[in-house]
Amino acid sequence: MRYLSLFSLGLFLLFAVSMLIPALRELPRALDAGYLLGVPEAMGRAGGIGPMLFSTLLINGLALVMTVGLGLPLALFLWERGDRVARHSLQRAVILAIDLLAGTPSIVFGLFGSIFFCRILGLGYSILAGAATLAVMTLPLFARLALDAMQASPAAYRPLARSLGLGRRTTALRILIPSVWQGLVAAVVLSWARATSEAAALLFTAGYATRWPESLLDSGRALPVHIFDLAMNVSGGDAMAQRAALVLLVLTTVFVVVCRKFMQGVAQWQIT
Amino acid sequence: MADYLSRLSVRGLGVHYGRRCAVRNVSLEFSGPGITALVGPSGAGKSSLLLACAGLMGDVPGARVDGEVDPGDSGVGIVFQQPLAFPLSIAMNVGLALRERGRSATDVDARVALALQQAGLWTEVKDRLRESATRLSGGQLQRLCIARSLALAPSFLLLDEPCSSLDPMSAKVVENTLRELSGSIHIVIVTHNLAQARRLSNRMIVLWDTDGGGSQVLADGPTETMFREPPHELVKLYLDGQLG
Amino acid sequence: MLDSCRSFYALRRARSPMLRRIGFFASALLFLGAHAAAEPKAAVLITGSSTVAPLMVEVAKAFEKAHQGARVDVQTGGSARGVSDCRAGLNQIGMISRDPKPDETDFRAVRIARDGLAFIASPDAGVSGLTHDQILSVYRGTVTNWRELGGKDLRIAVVSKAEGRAALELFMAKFGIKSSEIKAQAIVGDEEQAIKTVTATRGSIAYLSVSTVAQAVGRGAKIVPLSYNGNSPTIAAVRSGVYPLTRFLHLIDCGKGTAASKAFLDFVVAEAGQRFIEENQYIPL
Amino acid sequence: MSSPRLVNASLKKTSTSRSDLVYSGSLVLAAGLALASICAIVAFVLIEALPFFRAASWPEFFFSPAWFPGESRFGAAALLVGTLLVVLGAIFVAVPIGISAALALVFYLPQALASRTQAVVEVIAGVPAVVVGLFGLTVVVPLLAGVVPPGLGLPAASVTLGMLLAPQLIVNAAETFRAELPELLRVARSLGISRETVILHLVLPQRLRILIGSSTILTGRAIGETLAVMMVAGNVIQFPESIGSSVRTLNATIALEMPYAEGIHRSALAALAALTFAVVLALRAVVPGQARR
Repeated sequence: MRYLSLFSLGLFLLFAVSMLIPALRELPRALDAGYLLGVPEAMGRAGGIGPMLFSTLLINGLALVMTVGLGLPLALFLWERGDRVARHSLQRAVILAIDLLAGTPSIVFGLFGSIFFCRILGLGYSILAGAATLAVMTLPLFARLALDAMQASPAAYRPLARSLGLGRRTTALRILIPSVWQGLVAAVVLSWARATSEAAALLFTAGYATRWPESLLDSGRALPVHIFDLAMNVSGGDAMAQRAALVLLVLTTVFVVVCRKFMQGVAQWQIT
Repeated sequence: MADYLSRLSVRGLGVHYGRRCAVRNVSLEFSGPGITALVGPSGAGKSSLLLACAGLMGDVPGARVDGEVDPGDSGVGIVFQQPLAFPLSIAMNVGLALRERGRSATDVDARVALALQQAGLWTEVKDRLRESATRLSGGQLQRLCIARSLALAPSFLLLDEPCSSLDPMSAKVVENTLRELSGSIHIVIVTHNLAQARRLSNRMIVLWDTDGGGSQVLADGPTETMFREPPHELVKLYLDGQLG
Repeated sequence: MLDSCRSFYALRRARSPMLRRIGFFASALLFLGAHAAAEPKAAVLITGSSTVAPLMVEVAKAFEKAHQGARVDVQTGGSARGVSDCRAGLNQIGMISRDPKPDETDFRAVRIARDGLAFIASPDAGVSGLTHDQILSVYRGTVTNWRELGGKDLRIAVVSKAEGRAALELFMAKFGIKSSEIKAQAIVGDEEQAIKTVTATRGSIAYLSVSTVAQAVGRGAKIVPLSYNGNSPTIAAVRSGVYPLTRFLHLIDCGKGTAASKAFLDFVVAEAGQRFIEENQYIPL
Repeated sequence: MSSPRLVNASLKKTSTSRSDLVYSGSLVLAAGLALASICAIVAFVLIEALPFFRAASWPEFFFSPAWFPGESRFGAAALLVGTLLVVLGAIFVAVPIGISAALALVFYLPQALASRTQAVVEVIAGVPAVVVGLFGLTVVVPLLAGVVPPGLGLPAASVTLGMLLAPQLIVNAAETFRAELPELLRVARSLGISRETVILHLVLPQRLRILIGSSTILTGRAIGETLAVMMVAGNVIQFPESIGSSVRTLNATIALEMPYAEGIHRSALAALAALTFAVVLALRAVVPGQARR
């Protein structure tokens, strides 16, 4: 058991690291200010990825706020009904819809976004439309992971809180969330990872523009879209695609570390 | 604590889990300071009766309650068998309910200190109130749960086998705490430890499911007379430790 | 908006610090969004084929430099989208990487660059050129081993393109074959995927655009460009018209364009634009 | 510490306070908005697919393997089989490796190393699908080409997709195993139970139920993932004869053809997306314990 599990962890890490070798090889050239802030030239084969990095931060930051802003209440809403989830038809419908969405190809989200957010809501090719589309795409994943985390918290909290006459708000915010903050951190991080690695959904919503976006209604090419374009449409773009992918990974790593520290601090602060 | 004679009356209480009837047509009165021991064979619905008295049956899936539990306007606190701390600090564990009711910080701190004193935990934790409560020992945790209920100044405190998961030393401390509290509030304690019941309680109620149709009150009276002249054959055997 | 105010109000009143911080951050962003709504929209919007898009981004940049204040946004979505957006007036200019179909007469198709259909094979096949009929028999699955074409004894892995792609349509037109008749071992979408699939698969053959092949060979990719009936697929051959399998990349104008979009069309076709196309390794007119 | 005279009535449990009402109000609103956005997408797919469903012949759609939109022949059977095979293959790769890696993370690695490794795994979850696809095409396919010619096909797709799903499964499983673990280990040590028994008899049976429940989101992701699969699966429209032959999934078809689809072809692709929903529903029905969680 011990050797089998350690072996599979090792196998996975070996696969993952060898997958990243081409990107890691670009490390010296990637962490250079000219590249990180510069504007791309020759179809991305030269120059920097400044605008893409900025667009990615804007799109994913906004998307995460919307995902957590809507996903956490949705998970709490499902958790409130607790053990009656199985019977309560509305909750079962919600969980069903969540699973359906998880199975939908991201290109369908891109099309939905381009019609609903870009055309009907009139946002056009814009950062906001891209962020909204990403939010709708990662919402099911986040809500589901948050709900799983909440259901892993001790079941006895609920009658205990009721016996002390605690309201639903206090029970949820001051007891439930602090007791499962690790699961919630994992949910936030996985949702961020899913969103930041998404290209197809943004291609039709946030768009392809490589200039610095001046406002949330400007089109901005996100990093994954840039990576996809370099790898798929630009001949000789592989090396630059891997370099951009490395920057994206560094971005995700920074986010993971910050998220853990932030949540640890909050949890510590929360219990006093 | 309670400055006038509060009364918790139970009239014709029935608790049903689906088709099975746990408690059938129980009527009881609890009033004034003192300790009542609720005993009977395991599975006789003692915990269901306790939960019903605390008004928590709504939470239990598939449970149906009829009859009436009237606590008047006095508070009923309950301490569950498995001691469980909120993932909060010691002070916050005890004071959360009060803070939610919008009491001022100083008022809450005073009440928390008072509750911890009454639960006999104050001396051990008074300089680490900000620490997480999950690091307390078994006995301390149980007394924290008691303090948590006491913070709401209930007139009745129901405890479901409070010492079952404690070492003898901690059990003794909890028993002394309960004995002191019984001077001001009414305590109902569910227990299998007959020696403990004899030591602590001044009144004993024996709950028994004689005909399989749900438990009823087999005997109810002062503890000493219950031990010296058991009013019922089953009670005599039970108290001698042969049954249940 | 009502909901975000209500939830913001609830969050702000929520005494728990974490949610209050998220509420504050959300409202700041919404405020930023509203303030930014006043920005002017792009003057010229170009949408369409993802093969042409990278080139158009560079040409657009050159155009913006040449015409201060002009603003050109390039979006992808495929040739079909270029046409549908154009007809619906959602863009000023559409991009298609194919010749217009006979029934497509409701828009003006402007040729901006040439391209051709090139065949490539993996080096271990041992073949440097094929005839029209040989290619046809390979793609029909009647010939399955390179040995029958004078190459090594190796099973042929036929790589074809997905439905709707310009290269497939050109291939079907020039070889008079229906897509259901093609017996392929692998189907790819974009150009670079074709290159990578051939380098990764032993004994494979594929067709794609001449400029992609020229650039890939220039970079030293492990592929062998096959001559078609003796004509080798080079940029010079296509430009001079010697290479038979050619097509044009087009920008289409549905008459809903602005003055700026007309200027852009002229810029692309003019000397400066063509030089730019050549610099980015596409084949000028 | 003078003991104040406590009047009982003032501390009686108040009914749901105002802040509770605001809280549950905003809860219902946010949940409603989230639900509306989720249903909007499901509705979008069905509306787009409607023209095709009205015009197409159902038997051809479900049973004929010939998908040639150019000749308006829309048989999705081979695509359906392709999706099912790739998803099952990916799960066959991801679940064993994922679960046992999570066990290693929670039980066999020292705490400090475990949390750092889990952070690495969480970062790997963020690797763009293009990079995984490129790796699949440039390394996995040539490796498998020797074993299962021609390399591109079901095995390559299963391995690549499996490795794309593994990070999320590992983190999810590790979090689920870690819940209420300290007490479990304390009890086990006090009874002298070995770590293996704790895993096999205490942790896995109970936690597996939760994992199965959330596994549908994993299978959903497996079905939803398009790009990486499209690059290594070969995408030939056929009922696969051998284990190594090329397959095409529903989503690869959508991704490959959507940019170039017009009119009825585009609506047919939306019908494929609707078919993906059906596959998700079917897998959900197969997975036990989902409804009763």
